[in-house]
Amino acid sequence: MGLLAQGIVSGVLVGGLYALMSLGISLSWGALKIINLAHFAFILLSAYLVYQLTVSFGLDPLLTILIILPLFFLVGVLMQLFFHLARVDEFKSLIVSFGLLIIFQSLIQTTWSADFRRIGSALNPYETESFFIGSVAFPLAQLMAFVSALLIAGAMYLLFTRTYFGKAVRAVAQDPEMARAFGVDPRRVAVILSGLSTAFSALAGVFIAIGQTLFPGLAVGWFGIVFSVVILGGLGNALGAVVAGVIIGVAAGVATILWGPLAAPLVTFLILIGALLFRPEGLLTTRSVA
Amino acid sequence: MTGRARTLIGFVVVGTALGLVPNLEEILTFPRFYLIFLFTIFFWVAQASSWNILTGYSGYFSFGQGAFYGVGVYTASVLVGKHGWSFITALPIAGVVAGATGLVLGLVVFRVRRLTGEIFALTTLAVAFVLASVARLSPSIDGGTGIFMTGTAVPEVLGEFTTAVYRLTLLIALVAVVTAYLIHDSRLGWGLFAIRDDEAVASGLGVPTFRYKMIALGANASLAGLMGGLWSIQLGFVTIDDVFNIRVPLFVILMSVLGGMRHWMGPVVGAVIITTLADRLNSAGLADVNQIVIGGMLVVLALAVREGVYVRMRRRWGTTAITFFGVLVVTIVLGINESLISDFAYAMVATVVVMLLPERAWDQIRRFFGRREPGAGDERAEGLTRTGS
Amino acid sequence: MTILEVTGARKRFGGVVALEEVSLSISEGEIIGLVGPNGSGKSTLINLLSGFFPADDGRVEYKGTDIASLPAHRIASLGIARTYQIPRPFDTMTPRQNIAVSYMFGRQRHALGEAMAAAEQWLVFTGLESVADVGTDQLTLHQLKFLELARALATAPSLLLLDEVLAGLNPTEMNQSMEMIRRIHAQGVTLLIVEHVIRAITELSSRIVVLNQGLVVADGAPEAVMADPAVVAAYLGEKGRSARD
Amino acid sequence: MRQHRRWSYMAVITTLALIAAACGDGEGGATSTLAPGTTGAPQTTEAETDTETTAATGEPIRIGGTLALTGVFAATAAIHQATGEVFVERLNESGGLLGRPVEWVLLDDESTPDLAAAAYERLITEDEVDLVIGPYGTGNITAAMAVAQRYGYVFPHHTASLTYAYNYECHFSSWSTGLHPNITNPNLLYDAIESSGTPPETIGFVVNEFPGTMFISYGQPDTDEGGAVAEAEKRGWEVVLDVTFPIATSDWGPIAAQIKDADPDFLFIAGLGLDAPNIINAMQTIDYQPAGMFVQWPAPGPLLGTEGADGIMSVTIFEEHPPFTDDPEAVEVAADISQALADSGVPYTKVETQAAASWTAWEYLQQAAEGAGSLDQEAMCNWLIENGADTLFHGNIEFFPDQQNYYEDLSKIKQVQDGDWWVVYPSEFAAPDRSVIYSP
Repeated sequence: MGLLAQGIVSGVLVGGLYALMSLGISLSWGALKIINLAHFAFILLSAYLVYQLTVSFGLDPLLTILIILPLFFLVGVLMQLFFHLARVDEFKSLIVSFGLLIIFQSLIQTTWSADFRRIGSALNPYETESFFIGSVAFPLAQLMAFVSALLIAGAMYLLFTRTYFGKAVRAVAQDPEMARAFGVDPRRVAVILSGLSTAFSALAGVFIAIGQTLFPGLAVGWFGIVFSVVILGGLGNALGAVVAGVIIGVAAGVATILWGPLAAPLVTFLILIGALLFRPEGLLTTRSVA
Repeated sequence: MTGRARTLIGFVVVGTALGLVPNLEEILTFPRFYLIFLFTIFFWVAQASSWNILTGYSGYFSFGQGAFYGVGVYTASVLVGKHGWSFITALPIAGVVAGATGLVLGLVVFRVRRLTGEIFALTTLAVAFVLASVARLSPSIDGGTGIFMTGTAVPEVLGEFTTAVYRLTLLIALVAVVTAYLIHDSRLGWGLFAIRDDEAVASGLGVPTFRYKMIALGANASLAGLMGGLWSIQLGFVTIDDVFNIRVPLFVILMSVLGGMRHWMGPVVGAVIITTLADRLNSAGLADVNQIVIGGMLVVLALAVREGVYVRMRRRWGTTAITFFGVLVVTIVLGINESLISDFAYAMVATVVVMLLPERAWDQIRRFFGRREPGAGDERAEGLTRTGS
Repeated sequence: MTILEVTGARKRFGGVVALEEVSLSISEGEIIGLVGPNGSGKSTLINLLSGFFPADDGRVEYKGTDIASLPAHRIASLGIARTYQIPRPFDTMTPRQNIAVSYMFGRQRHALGEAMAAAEQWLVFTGLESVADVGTDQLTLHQLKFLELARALATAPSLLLLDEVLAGLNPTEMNQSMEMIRRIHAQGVTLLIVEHVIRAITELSSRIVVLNQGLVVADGAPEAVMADPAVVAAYLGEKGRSARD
Repeated sequence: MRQHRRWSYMAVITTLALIAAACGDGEGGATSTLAPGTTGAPQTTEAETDTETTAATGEPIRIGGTLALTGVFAATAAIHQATGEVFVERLNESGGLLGRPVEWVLLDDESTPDLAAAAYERLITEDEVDLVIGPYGTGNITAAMAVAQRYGYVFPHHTASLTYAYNYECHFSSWSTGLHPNITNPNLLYDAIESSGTPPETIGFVVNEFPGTMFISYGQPDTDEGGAVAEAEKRGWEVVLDVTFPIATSDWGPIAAQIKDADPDFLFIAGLGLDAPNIINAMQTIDYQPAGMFVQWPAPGPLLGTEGADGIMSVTIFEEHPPFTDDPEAVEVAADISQALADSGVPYTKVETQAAASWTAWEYLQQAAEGAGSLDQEAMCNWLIENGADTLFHGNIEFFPDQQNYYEDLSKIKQVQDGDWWVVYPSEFAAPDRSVIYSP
């Protein structure tokens, strides 16, 4: 029983990380109509930067957020401007951003070598910290990832539903021309949104750096999970992404406990297919954008 | 109609010519690697062309290529590697099983109206993951130990290993391209184009959308699986993670987009370009640069050539031919490279560069030669116009 | 003789009732004007007749066969064609190719080569020769609506459903279009025309059917129907609305 | 349209850049003499000057091979690249091979078997290299070996894990695990554990679903003989946990939970690369530390930085401490390799199994050529089978044709103690006053 509980808890928490990794892609896809594979590179790049900052300057991994997030917001802004100049549509974006992904990956390998990089326990106070409720452990790093995912999702929800900017985003997502007619500058909206989503990916990178060992090939392994979360949650739906992340995390966790780790991917993707067949618009019917 | 006859004859000629290459090996004394290089291209031509039948023609964007390829690889591997079937009997079965997989998938997804666009794309992606997990779980398929295909016997009549693989890949590639071509210039093809543009309207005009989509998916899956089954002996040691990964689906997309998805020749051109570049850059020992340049090419070509390289080549076929063969001859005569493939790569790169020259530069060139060719505006229309019109 | 017999057709989307209970009979050679305020169910009826979705209930008999649950392409092959209020051309194809496609499929199958040649006659009929081989994005709304007509005609229909072909046209274009519709009718095609422009509809139609909130509120000769108090009631709102926009 | 044109210009520029890049292959391998790929230009030039200033004269001998310079295996492949570079460099300094300078034509196989196969075809038939050396990674080695066999090339290779499958009469594995590592490796470990005095009563297995680790854990697929699990049962140890996980596992929490739940006296991690650090971390976070742990083929670096990894065991062939460092040449070579690793930006630069196996493979090639006195593949192959090889890190190696050219299992057991790896068993190879630390 305690075993199952632990499986569920770690599933829920890791779901937070999945959500965090998926937010950026989900938003840019749902709201900007750009399937941006480069986000995988941003997550990885941010993780490597966190590693570097921590190792070279002995910074607390969490403190690096202060540098990482603004930096990647800027990256996102620039990238959106580039996409805008290049008139990248939803379809082309897949190829273009895949090109960018390859480029970033090789740059990472040339910079940090192909070998494994890890923030040693000495510099990483969060690596294995966790607190307990009964016999069930709540790993600190994962918990932080989960909470920040929740906070971001909540913030995005409020942003989209309560603020003028949010309405502008919806308007742009539905019909840029109409939005322009109502005095919304689609490009500005897009640029800000792209900055945000890139920053979210970067944040995911921070927690990856804290919890995992880095190597250039890491990013490709995320495709399956992240796309499952994005679709399950509904394009551009931040809250949906969190729910989806948790569902997938828990499903995989429970499957691992009951039928062994090999069953986990099967269960995950069967859930995805089921969701695609019966709720293609995502779990939460209210699609916040798109 | 005569146009079609000519094209079909063209296929026969090209096919026989390529088919004879191994026989010329002794006479021309070219390195055996040329055969491997060519059949690698054939592999990708078949994959990209078959993918384009579904995605390029009907507009249903599929990540399923990896799944169909994987089913093909594993069908052949299990039959040959685990049950000792003869490879040549297992091969067609690989195609059939993959095709069946495609049709089952189609029965489900094409019945769900909302399942279009990216949702369809990701369903197909998920299917690949599920199949991989199934292969993991079931020892009768793989169960993680992998399957050895090294030393698989190929029929004597096809020659020794490399030659046999060459001839088979060529055959399958031809089948794929001819299929793509015949569909392209038929009611089926036009029905698919109509579906791509506006499925509702198409069915309103009498296009049997469901059946046509099933046919396209079936053709795509079985061709992909057939080539997959063949490729299992090239892999030598078949493992889940080498087979069911993102490589095949991504590369067919890149190749088709690069070459152009509206015309049956597009994927062929794309496959040739990307395979050659990857091979030559790698052989230059520039592992990282290789990746970066490929990435850069993708970005820039995707942005610069809206309709795909092939459409421009078709518009400027004269220039294309002159540049390509010009550079080819020059490099060969001057003996710049040790390898014919490098000469080929140079010629190809030069051609692509010329294709990329912006319209304004073109007009000047034309004015210089005092020739009139269609202007910039026609490119789109040109992209639309197909044989028959 | 009757070509189309709709009896007790119902359609609801979720809670919303689109067609309450519609019965309607069309005989060969008629031009039926189908009018009614927005949301009265005109477009729903057209979609239902052309097989975009099946009826929840009721029969739709076309030349004696029940087509209520047939898929769109089967209905097309039986000889019912339609146009769209907002033109929906195949936009990676030229007008010629658009027409060729519908000729290829449509009522009976034709080969590709044949179709390309046959397209010419419809291009001429609708006067689109000049733009036959350009991208559809270079056509005016007027031309696009004619392309809709050409494409529908190329399927050789015996019943043609026209969804607001006149909307958004200037007077001259409108007259051309009405002329076109008469010529189509002259070829022996039965027409069901959904239209807001009352002048045009009364001029064209041999009979007018008025829908309101999914119900047939009037059915008869144009003058009689337009005088019908129920119709006036239904229409005043409509008039006011069209005055505002 | 303007945008469009701008992109077109950019396209032209990149494509030209591409040509520049592609030009490299004009002289085929010659430009990639030593260190192409990740280590970049500096090494290359340096290397070239070396080949010039060497005593060796005449047409260079070209040795072809691929490595996973990019892709999933790239991390470990980097070690093999650095080792190969050092070997070739030292060989050329000491007069080359058969008096001729040596060039290493190294291609990237992108960690993909079919690319590896194609690359070897290319090396043999187009670049017409004189000798070949194996790539890294079981799948790639298997694919490459098929090619070498087709052309009758002597095929020395390191780190191919599926010993039972290699029956090419001219393949020579430098990873001296013997033909039956699925039996000898576990038993070596189990002896080591028992040498500590208190054998475990229960043992748990977490197995990466990777062919090599499956082979070690469950034995040969068709015969199912041997395997760590069966061997443990033979010793009367109760197997309380037997979990197989997919190679791409992203959430280790549940697996750790299962381990904690089963609480074995000893945990056998049949994993590679990062599996061990990941599992240990997950166990740490749920506050669990097994009494003893073993991991089959870990990446050595990350484990040392990992909290809770202390006491974990693994197999090795060479570690940088006595008695292995009694031979001054071994020390010197190890130093060179470490330097090369450092130069190529690899964080963990200690020489151990991977580098040692890599070095030995090169030695096979060199000794075969010198022994046969020619580059005739058949002669080289026969010479090796008849005379075996005298290696720096493995000592004398013989190749038993009746054992598919394998020798005995020369593995040793190493253990992380005080934050570093030490060989602890068998005792004659153990580091000074080091022994197995294990108490259930």
